[in-house]
Amino acid sequence: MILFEALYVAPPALTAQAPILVIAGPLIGACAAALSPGGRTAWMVSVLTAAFALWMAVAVAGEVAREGVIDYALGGFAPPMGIALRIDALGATMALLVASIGVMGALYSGHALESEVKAEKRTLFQSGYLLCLAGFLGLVFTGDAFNAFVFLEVSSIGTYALVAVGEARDRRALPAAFSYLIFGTVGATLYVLGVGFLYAATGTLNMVDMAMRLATLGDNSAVQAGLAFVVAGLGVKAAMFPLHGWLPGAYAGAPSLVSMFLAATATKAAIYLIIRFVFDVFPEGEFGEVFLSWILAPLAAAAVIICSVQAIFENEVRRILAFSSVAQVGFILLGVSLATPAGLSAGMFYLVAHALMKGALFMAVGAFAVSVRARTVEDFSGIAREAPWSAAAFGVGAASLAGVPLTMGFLAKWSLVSAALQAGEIWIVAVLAIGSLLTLIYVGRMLEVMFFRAPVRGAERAREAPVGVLAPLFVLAGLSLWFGVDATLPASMANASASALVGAAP
Amino acid sequence: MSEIALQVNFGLNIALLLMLVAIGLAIARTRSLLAAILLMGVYSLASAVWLIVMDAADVAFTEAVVGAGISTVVLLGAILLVRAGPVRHNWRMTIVPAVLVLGVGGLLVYAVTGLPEFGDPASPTNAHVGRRYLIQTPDEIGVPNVVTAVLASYRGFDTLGETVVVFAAGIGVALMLGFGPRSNLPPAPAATGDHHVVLRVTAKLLIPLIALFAFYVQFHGDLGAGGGFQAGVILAVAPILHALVFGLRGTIAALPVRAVRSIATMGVLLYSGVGVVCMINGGGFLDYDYLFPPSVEAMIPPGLMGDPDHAHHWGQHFGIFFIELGVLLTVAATMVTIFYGFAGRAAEEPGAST
Amino acid sequence: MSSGELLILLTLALPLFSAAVSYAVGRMPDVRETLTLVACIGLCIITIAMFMRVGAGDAPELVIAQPMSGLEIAFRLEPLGALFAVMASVLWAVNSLFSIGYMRGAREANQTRFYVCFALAMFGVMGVAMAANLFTLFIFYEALTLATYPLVTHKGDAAARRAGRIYLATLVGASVVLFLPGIIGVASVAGSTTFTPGGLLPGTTSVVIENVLLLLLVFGAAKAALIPLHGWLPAAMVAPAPVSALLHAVAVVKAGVFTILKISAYIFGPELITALPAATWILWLAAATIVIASLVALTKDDLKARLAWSTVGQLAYITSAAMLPFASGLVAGGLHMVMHAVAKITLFICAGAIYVATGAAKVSEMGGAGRRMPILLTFFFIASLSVIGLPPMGGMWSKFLLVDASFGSGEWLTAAAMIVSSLLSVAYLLPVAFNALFAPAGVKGPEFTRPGGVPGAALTAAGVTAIGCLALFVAAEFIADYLEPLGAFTLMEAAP
Amino acid sequence: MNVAVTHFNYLAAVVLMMIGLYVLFSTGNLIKRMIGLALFQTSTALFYISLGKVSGGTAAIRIYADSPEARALAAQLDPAYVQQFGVGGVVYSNPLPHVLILTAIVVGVATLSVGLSIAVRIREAYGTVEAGEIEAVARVDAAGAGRGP
Repeated sequence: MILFEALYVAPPALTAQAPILVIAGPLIGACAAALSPGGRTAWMVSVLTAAFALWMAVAVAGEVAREGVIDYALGGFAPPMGIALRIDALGATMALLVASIGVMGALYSGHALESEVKAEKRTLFQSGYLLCLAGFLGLVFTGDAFNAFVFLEVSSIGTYALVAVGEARDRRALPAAFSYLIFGTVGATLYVLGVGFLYAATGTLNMVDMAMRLATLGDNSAVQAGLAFVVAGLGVKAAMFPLHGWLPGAYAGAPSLVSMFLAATATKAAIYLIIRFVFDVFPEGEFGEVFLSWILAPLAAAAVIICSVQAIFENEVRRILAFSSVAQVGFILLGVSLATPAGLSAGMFYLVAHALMKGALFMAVGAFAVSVRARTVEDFSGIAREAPWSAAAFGVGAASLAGVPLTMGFLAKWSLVSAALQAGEIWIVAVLAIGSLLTLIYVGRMLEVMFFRAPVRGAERAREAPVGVLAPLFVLAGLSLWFGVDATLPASMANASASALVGAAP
Repeated sequence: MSEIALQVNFGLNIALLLMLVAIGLAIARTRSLLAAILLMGVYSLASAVWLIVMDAADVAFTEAVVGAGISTVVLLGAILLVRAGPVRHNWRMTIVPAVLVLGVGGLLVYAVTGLPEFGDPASPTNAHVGRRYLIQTPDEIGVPNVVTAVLASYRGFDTLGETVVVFAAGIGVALMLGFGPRSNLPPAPAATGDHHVVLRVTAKLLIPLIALFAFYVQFHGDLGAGGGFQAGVILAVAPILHALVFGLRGTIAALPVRAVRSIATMGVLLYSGVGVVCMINGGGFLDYDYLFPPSVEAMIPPGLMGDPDHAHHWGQHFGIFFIELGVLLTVAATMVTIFYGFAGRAAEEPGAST
Repeated sequence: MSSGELLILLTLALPLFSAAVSYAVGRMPDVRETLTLVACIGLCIITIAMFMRVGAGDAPELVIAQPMSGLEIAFRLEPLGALFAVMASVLWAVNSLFSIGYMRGAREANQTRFYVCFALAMFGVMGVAMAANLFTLFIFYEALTLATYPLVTHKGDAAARRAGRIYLATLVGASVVLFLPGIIGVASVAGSTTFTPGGLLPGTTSVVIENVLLLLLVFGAAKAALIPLHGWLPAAMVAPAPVSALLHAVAVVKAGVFTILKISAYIFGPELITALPAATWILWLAAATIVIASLVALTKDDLKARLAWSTVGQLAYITSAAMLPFASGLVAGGLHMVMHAVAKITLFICAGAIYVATGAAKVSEMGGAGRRMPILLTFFFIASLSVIGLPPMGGMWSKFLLVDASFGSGEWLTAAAMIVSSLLSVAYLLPVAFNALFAPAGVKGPEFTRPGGVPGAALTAAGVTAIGCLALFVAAEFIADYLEPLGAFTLMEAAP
Repeated sequence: MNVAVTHFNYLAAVVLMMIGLYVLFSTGNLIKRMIGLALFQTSTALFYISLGKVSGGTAAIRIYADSPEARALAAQLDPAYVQQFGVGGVVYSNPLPHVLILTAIVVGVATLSVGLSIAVRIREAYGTVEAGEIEAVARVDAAGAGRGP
């Protein structure tokens, strides 16, 4: 965050309003996109809006680096009466991540949609995309438990339809989207229920106020169940094992823009909210510890092992990546479950690393899809000869996923293992090692086929994707590499986030 | 306190809840989709009554309009399009859900024992923020309906999000059903016979009344139960009725798809526009006290329209007015969009498949 | 930039440059191979220059990047690394000469990929040799694995792919599951992974953790092919002979034992190793490896397989040396690394040359081969003597020092295993040369299948290394002196 | 008093939620699933609204204390109770849960319409809305993966 301290990117009047503009910008942009006459205009609106959101997110990050925590009371009513945005280092980091991925996705959508979404749907598609972006950003910034539900739904309702639009390429997108809707809605309802119990116990919806009141309450079954339902509900959205059933189908079926955007942001935003509740809202004490070390950690470990194995036996590239995402969420949550500054910092670092590399991987798959219809691993054989640049970016993302040194994924695994060692949790180290090995197997299989086999697609030949697709792809892949050599920026952000949560600098 | 009155109230509460449970069980048992849908409508109406008993007039209104009204319409439209037969029951599919339900239910019952007693005025819920809204609304917002004050002003940001959710649903349905290759509009209204003349005349009379009622609900919102959501749904009934009686083609000619979508968008824009105007005038987002620049506010005479002194109440009044208008536009237009989506889809011939 | 930094950069850049150029001019084999040789010779010159500077007491350093605190990509030269770099670069040059003869003679496909990967492998080796800390070493160690994978699967048939899978699975698997956690463990207890004279770990953590870390690191360096992680080595025999020579003599296996030597010398330090029970367990395992591998070698009829098993055994010598509770073990280990490399590469070059010339790959087919290829088989004989450890070959000194160090530190088991294994190596190596050179009159020996017989380039290469075996007999003392600083630190500390 | 009586509203809400959840998971018919989901969602409303009920309260629409309605309401209650828990001489129920549930209802109908529209598209693409049959077709799709639908 040190870097941001010196950053004054917007005029003061705008900076003061930046937190809400991060959210309102994409909302208004979504309207503009829906009103635009054609897909091209909508695309430009999308790019400009996402860029504006990123600009404001950087301004917020600068403010947070200088001020520590920003409160923004909406409607001029101080919490708990009104809804307030509350942004600390963790929130600012998440917003930067989401907004950056948003910009990359918007850039990428210019060409990528042409092969995957019908022309007459593109304006509405862009509008839906911006609504999702607004939803995730709102989720990250809000300091109100019920408001979080509203933004959860803003992002979700749009997402369901965006996933289903993938039917143009693969009709399995439809049942996948439906199942996503069912899971997602049950999750959101459980969340509302949990918030209801917490509200019943505290009488407030503001998270800070709630935390203060919970701290003085004794052991109460309503509070315990409230926490459990909040986490379970968010766990569905975060694809926390075993609540991840919706994810593989949805990621596999959605248009690659949506897969990429969801993989990089959707689960991350939900994980963020889980972290918020567990560390900021839940009262300190036995319940939280039991939850972290007896529920969260074993489930995360199971996700790492089981879903990596599932990825190994999967035959479709998108589904491999999807199962891998569930496993990687396990990695992140293992870091979080340590509950130490180092563990949280490692978890956050891993979260950023995973967003970048999974984003690159899904984007690269989309780049191939521009010219060939390829699903299974075999369909991708020899694609590196026909589309070398996309394949190279895929390779970088895959290397980062596998944790090859000099990529961000390596440093992420490194810091996770160090954190686990510091905390003395040897079994977590073992799980991480086995998980990494399993990751290597499925990553290696994809890379071997892509780089060392001869093409088998017959007459259909892959072409290199246009520059509009390659540019954002290279940015994401390049960041995975750059942060693998110099991780000062993400590491300092992760550290700041961790100390915002547990108070001590790691 | 008069125990009898309270007991009658409580007895009514219990009776209605038992009725709801009975309807729920019936929904679970029935194999007919149509019966299930109609039972859902009944369920919504019954719960609307229960909500009145619970003093939640606004919610009751919404539940009646949304739950019993538009949800039923959408569900009926859906079964018309999917032509599903009776629901098949599979015994193997009952054990896992039963275990799941018992587990979650058990946890919930455990949790419920930790809640304060029903109706307790001193419970945290009723004593903390909820009570402060009741005390501060006359001074800070100045509208009689506290629910409207909370909805539109204190938690106006939530309501913006909610409006966006509706807007997103409209986009979702349009993306899915839109007017794609499978849509074919029903034949022109000439096909309908003369024996519908009563229907048509009644409809022609009803449509303006519906619109009028919608606007009443809209503008009465800060005085009594009602507001943008309810009014929006009611307003949407007017074109829906028109389409049902005179044919979809005619309705779409009068109210084109693109126009409806634009209106939905305008609603969200109006809502967030109010927020932006407040920001430009130096306040926070949606801080209606800054809706008018000070120069304008100074021109408002004290005591206008019965409001004794607080000039800045006018900011709140107009803020709420505009955002409720935004909600009305978005909700009404989205409901019409959804209706267009389902109604414009050609029902498949039985037996035909892709 | 100081001249030391420049030297390090050049050492890394030259193989990379060679890889790039080979790729660029892949369609012109003559240009490609000439440039490869030029690069090899250039690298030899640079590494020898570095070797001299280190000998003069200088220690060139270079820090490339610091991704996170405690994690640096940095290089620093010390005697063992300088020796390894010189050895690898000289043998690369020799091996390149042989490759040209072999690849052309055997008409292999995908030759450009072969040269590119070869150069990349050397890039990895140079990085391993000069790494200033475990993290940097790890990066280049893995780069080496990946660069050699296409070489192992060069033939591209099912057997090659299967071997490649075993190769990758064992090496990368061990790295990820054992080596990396070990490195991270070192980093988290010591705060860094820098190679420190006298050892990084002493005084930082408990004995249990030290034992665990030692086991993780030694087994993690699976390139050292200690049983039970040896399987990849015989499997990788499907590769063309120059690759086998590279794998077994120069790059891969030597990188493994080099890593173990470095860990012993600079992470644990001889003193700490002395105190750890895990070191003793590894010694026992190494002794078992030595004997078992020699016995298996006896049963193999395929010459390359026999040599591969021999390598497994000889590597365990060096692992033992690193674990010996006596500082001179390190010197002996370093010495043996060089001696074995030079001898083994000779053997592989000879085996490859025989294959190219006659198509014979089995020991049983080679009786009387010396009639047509007397010089080549003489070179084979010389190298065999060196592997066995007989004078006047370089291999004698290192074996002598190793056995001496084992006795000196009371490790009778190790000493006995080494002696037994030497006897066994007489049994599995000498008959090959004898049967070929002094076959009974009736045996005709394999026919040439290639016009011109043994390729000249291959013969020259074998000659150079065979003479090297002889020369090392004389140069052994110089090398031992050069490596003296490895043990000196502890000896000085231990003296008062 | 017995918990079953004092917490009756909450228990009834729980039972209804569980009925909804059961309907959702025990059927393969997508439309019926949406009905179960809607039941599950709307039942949370019962829970929230019950939380906000105040004994002897009235809807939170301001009534002036000297009006006849207010006097009629207050007459039913103990003056001390009104004094302690009333606002301006009238006891109101808590308005906040009402606002939250208004939001939840609207979200519910949004979900319902998107879900049903996806179900309609599924019917068009697969010829059925039974989950089991859809899965069977999807398996065939996966087996023919790569050659496209």
